[in-house]
Amino acid sequence: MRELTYVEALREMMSQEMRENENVFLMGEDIGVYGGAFGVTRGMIEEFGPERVRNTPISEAGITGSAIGSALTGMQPIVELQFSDFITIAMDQLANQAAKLRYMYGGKGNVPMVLRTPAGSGTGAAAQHSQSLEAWVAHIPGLKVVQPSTAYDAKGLLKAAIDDPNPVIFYEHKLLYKTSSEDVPEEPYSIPLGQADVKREGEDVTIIATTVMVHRALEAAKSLAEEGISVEVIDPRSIVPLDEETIIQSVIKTNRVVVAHEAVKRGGYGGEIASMITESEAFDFLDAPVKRLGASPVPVPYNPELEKAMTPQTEDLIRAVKDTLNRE
Amino acid sequence: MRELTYVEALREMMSQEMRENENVFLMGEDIGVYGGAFGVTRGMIEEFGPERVRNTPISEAGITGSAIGSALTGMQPIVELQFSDFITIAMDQLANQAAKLRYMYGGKGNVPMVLRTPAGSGTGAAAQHSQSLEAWVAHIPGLKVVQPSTAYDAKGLLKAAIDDPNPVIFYEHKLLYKTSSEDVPEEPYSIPLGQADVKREGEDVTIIATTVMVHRALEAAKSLAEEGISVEVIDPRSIVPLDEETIIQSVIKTNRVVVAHEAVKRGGYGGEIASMITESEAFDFLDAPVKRLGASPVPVPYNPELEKAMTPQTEDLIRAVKDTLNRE
Amino acid sequence: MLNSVQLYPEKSNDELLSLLKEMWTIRFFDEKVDEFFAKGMIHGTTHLCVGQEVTATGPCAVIKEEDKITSTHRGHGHCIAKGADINRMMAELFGRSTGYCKGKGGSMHIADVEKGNLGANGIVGGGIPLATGAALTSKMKQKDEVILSYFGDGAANEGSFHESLNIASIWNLPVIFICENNQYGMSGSVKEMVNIEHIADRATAYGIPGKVVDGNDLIEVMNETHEAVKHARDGKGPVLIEAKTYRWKGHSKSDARKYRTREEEQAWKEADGIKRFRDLLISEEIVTEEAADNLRKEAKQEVEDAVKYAEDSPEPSIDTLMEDVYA
Amino acid sequence: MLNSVQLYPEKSNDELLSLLKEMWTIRFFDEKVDEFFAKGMIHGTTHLCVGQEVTATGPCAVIKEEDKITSTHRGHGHCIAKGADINRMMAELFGRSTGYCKGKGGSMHIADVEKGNLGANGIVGGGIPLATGAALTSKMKQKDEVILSYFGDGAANEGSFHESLNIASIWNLPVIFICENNQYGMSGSVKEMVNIEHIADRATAYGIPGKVVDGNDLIEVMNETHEAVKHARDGKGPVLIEAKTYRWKGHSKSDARKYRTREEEQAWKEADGIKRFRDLLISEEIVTEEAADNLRKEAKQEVEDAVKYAEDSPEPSIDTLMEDVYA
Ligand SMILES: Cc1ncc(C[n+]2csc(CCOP(=O)(O)OP(=O)(O)O)c2C)c(N)n1
Ligand SMILES: Cc1ncc(C[n+]2csc(CCOP(=O)(O)OP(=O)(O)O)c2C)c(N)n1
Ligand SMILES: [Mg+2]
Ligand SMILES: [Mg+2]
Repeated sequence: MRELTYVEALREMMSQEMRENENVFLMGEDIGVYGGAFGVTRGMIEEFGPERVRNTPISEAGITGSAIGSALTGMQPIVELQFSDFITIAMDQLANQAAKLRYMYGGKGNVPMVLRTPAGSGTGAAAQHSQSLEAWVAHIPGLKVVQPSTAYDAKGLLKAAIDDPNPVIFYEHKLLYKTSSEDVPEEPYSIPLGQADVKREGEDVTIIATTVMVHRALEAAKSLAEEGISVEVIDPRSIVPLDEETIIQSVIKTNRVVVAHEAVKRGGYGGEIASMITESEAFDFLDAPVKRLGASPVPVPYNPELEKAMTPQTEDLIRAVKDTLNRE
Repeated sequence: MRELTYVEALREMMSQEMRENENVFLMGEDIGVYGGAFGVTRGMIEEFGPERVRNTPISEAGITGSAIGSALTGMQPIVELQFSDFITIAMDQLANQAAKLRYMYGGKGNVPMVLRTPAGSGTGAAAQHSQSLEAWVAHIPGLKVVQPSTAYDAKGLLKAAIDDPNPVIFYEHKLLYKTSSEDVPEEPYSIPLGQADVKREGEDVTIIATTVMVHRALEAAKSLAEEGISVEVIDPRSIVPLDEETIIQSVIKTNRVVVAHEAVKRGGYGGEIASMITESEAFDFLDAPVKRLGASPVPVPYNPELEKAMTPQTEDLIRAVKDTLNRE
Repeated sequence: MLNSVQLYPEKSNDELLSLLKEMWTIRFFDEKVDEFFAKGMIHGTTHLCVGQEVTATGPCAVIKEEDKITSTHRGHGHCIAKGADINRMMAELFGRSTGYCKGKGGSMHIADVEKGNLGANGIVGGGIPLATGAALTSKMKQKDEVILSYFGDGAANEGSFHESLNIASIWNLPVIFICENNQYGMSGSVKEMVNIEHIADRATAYGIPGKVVDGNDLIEVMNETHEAVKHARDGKGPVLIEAKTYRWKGHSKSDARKYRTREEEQAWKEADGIKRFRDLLISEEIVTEEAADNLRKEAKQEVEDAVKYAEDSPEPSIDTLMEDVYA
Repeated sequence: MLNSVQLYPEKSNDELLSLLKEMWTIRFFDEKVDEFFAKGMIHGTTHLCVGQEVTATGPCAVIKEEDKITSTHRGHGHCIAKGADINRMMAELFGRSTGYCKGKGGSMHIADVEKGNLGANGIVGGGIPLATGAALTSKMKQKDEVILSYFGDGAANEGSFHESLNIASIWNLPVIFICENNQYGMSGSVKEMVNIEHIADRATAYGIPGKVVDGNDLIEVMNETHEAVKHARDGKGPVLIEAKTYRWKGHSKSDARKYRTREEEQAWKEADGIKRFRDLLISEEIVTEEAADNLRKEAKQEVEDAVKYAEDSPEPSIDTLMEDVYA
């Protein structure tokens, strides 16, 4: 039993890769002696030096674009964007360059980079520092999108992301940084992208939840179990590629499904997952419409109670499961 | 009968507003003597002069941000972004500033601006000049999103967008610029945002289609009518706000629905619309799963045949309708 | 009025005293906020401008009420200097319904649009285009208003800085770009992040005047801003002013300040602009030591009152969640 | 070898002749493309560099094969100068499977990554960060490679320009930023869009050398680039070169060129850099008029052959649609 926090797992994986592979290096704002806004890279500049742990100016488009250029020419950069809201500044480089270069060039060149960035609300950072915009990047062919929910997954998925020859957007979650997994192997291990994890098995309803919602779903499942309702919790772990098969099989088993994410419901990736289920062979097994949970259509408010009210909480998941069960 | 092209309708509406309302002005790259990349503003600088038809440097973030700042202080700018793919460069200003200022400020201030921009493929402009990224902006609370499919709608929706006190992203379509409506009134008229248009009534299947897909849906409907299949075609016209009621009522009537857009299917707004239908009271009336059509998950290719193959065409719509009918 | 130095625009003794008091208010306000954060009494994050009071107070003191500013994540000082009510500011930090943003914005989003504070901004460099646009309004509506756009040294490396300065310069807009160069971004030192000595030299790239000022010298800051404002109001376009200053505290909460030395901090503290201005007013016999102390105490008391106001204010109702998204 | 002028690096007569021929190839290639577009024989859009051959050929002639370039939407010249096969280029414009991008990219996306052309770019300013990153690779892997980053005068107003030049300067990266100032963006004249005379003066903002060159003078372009490349290869960091040039044709298809006069166009055509270099070679007796004419004809013929190659090439199979998205 080797307990590690999410932050430690990320740091360990990056360090291990950097020891093994000299092409891997880090770029980002304040990732040097400061250790990054959330301390993920703390201590790394001491081990790897400022050439490989590159403190950058506050230039999100320039940093991201430089990383892409370096990836295209043989490096494997890991970029840290301090808050995922700032991806807005780098979207041309991500969506128009990184995602498309290989295709536009007819299959020549590739961009083996990882862009790590924390998303999510719950810290009082308000509207410009709390968004979950994974739906944007998931909509862009050429990008892969990963959302680890545990320290264990974070380590394994980060290895897969670094090893992947394509641009991978790696969403971390501020509320998860200090959470830990109890058994994180020291040796590097890879969790293939596109392989969902059944975080809890159940019979009556499937909850498909991403990142922080996985934990709320597990809490909801625990509480519902006391009422005799058996909930299966599936964490896709990566939304591109998406493990459709695991989801579909679960729905065929349970016949009811709730899709939950922290992102705004309107236009969130839950719509994709819900529609995919409906379009699949699982449709005929559905005893209730697929229910989506996501944030209210407002910018993230500062006040903690408002902030909480905006985002699905455990009780909302419990209610959604019951709604789904009460529907025939 | 006053026939006007989509381009002419847009130009007429902007000109009429500018004559009436001195706060309204235009900003954009090459909108002056060049008349804009697609000729929409042709002749306007001659009438309104360079102060109100502002040719800008190639600085999408700066232009958009300046427009927002001017809107916040009393102007009503209409920004033209030459290709909607370049919205990637302005996303911070749109999503983090324009969309959120009012909310962050507790209801003070507002941003009455319109950002007009052409989307879509079909012109051989390839991967960086052909995207349909409306799903991104539709996901952001605080923005409104309009997608006119005809000259008539373009004029009326543009008036509503200009008059709206909020930031409105107004998607035009390159392939529609030269299409015309037969009866476009000269006097200004407004089509409320959030009011879908039933472009064709039918009984057997509903197609919900946006922008260029509306025309393909109408063609499909015509062809299917010959086979005795009656198709209703609904054009939401704005996806935020979305006229859920009209859609739901149609589905309750037809029991079968196809949602079609040009944007990449994965993560496209079709998932939102399909899920909304499934979550509504229409669920119990559905005789088949909601079927979505969207582009293949690839960057837009240059070769015309590949480009066409990527995007749903009339035949794909016909096939989708039939699939939906053959499903019990 | 000052005798030993020339100040533009001239200020009466009362006005000079109120500038001194204002700087103390800014300092005490942020020190109080610091205390609350340390105690975990305030949610979220904040960025304190202790040490940067002069660059907040000086520029705002030379503009008219109808002129406007855009501010930054480190914006409490700008906000106070533009005339905000510290009760409502503190209430906002407490997330209360009486706060400037009804509790929806917090430290990084305080704005007072009607009064001409177009808002703090959580996006580094995010406010620069907004200021440019506000200046465009002033020009197009012939309002004769000038906009001050505050941003940091770090922000000067964002594309938005470049695009905005270019736009403002070609359109001759009445906007003063004020770079508060406090030597660091979050941790990145300006020496590491910029290859020139003065950010003001970037003005060359846009064909506009660039000025370097001592950000601890209120007189110099006011005089240079005054001149820049005059330039802008005369239709001669934007000016870039770089004020050399220092944030005494860490970047935000939990900053071990490993990227700089305690000696460097000490040296800057000794150059304290508030003390300098206070000493000037005493030496000019505009105020006695004692009267100055009283002023200082008043400022401190007002901050305490603001805390009380905030604490007594109600939390926003959950029903307000969905309000204020659209106008 | 040239006698009347000093050229760095020195080039043999054969090499000089091949530079002349290359410029003709570029011109004829783009004139041919123009013709096809006018006839509607090619899909999509294109941006011709007729008149800008010197700025394509010159810089690429002073770098090594393993050095790299990033190009722009107006990139056929750069591509040819970096050694591309015009058959495969023309095939790409025809959307054929034998094209550089198998018909998926078209005019705006031709690349030859292995050969060091990191690609044209449809996004104005989009390639500048990529070049910066490629230079970072060179530095980190100690490859001794230099990257040329081409972009236009219009692109110099994008945030990506600013951020990249700053990054390259603070990290001392071996990248030469080459601004082809052809006086206009699509229609916006540099005089209207920039408030300074020379874009090269923006180098000041990053503490790097900035050079203005006559973009119709191959010798000057080569010499200055050579010096810049040396500077970069010596680890002294980036250089910004601005070459004054002109695009003879409209921006892309259907450009009425209302934003400029026919006289201005004529004046620039008279300064034609190809003719100037040809005349120099003749006056130096490196080539006779007749031999020059033959070279010219050869270039023209090769373009015709490229057309033939393209026309004879197959369309890509529809099955390739889904290929090449992910590696
Ligand atoms: C676009 C963006 N990038 C990064 C951040 C995170 N961040 C907040 S403040 C800050 C440092 C800003 O430095 P500077 O502009 O010098 O202002 P200062 O904090 O020194 O006042 C950073 C990196 C942000 N808020 N926005
Ligand atoms: C980000 C972006 N904005 C706008 C355009 C449309 N556009 C294509 S080329 C061009 C002009 C570019 O001017 P310049 O950089 O001077 O290059 P030139 O065309 O003169 O070679 C414009 C506005 C684009 N492709 N990308
Ligand atoms: Mg700073
Ligand atoms: Mg140009």
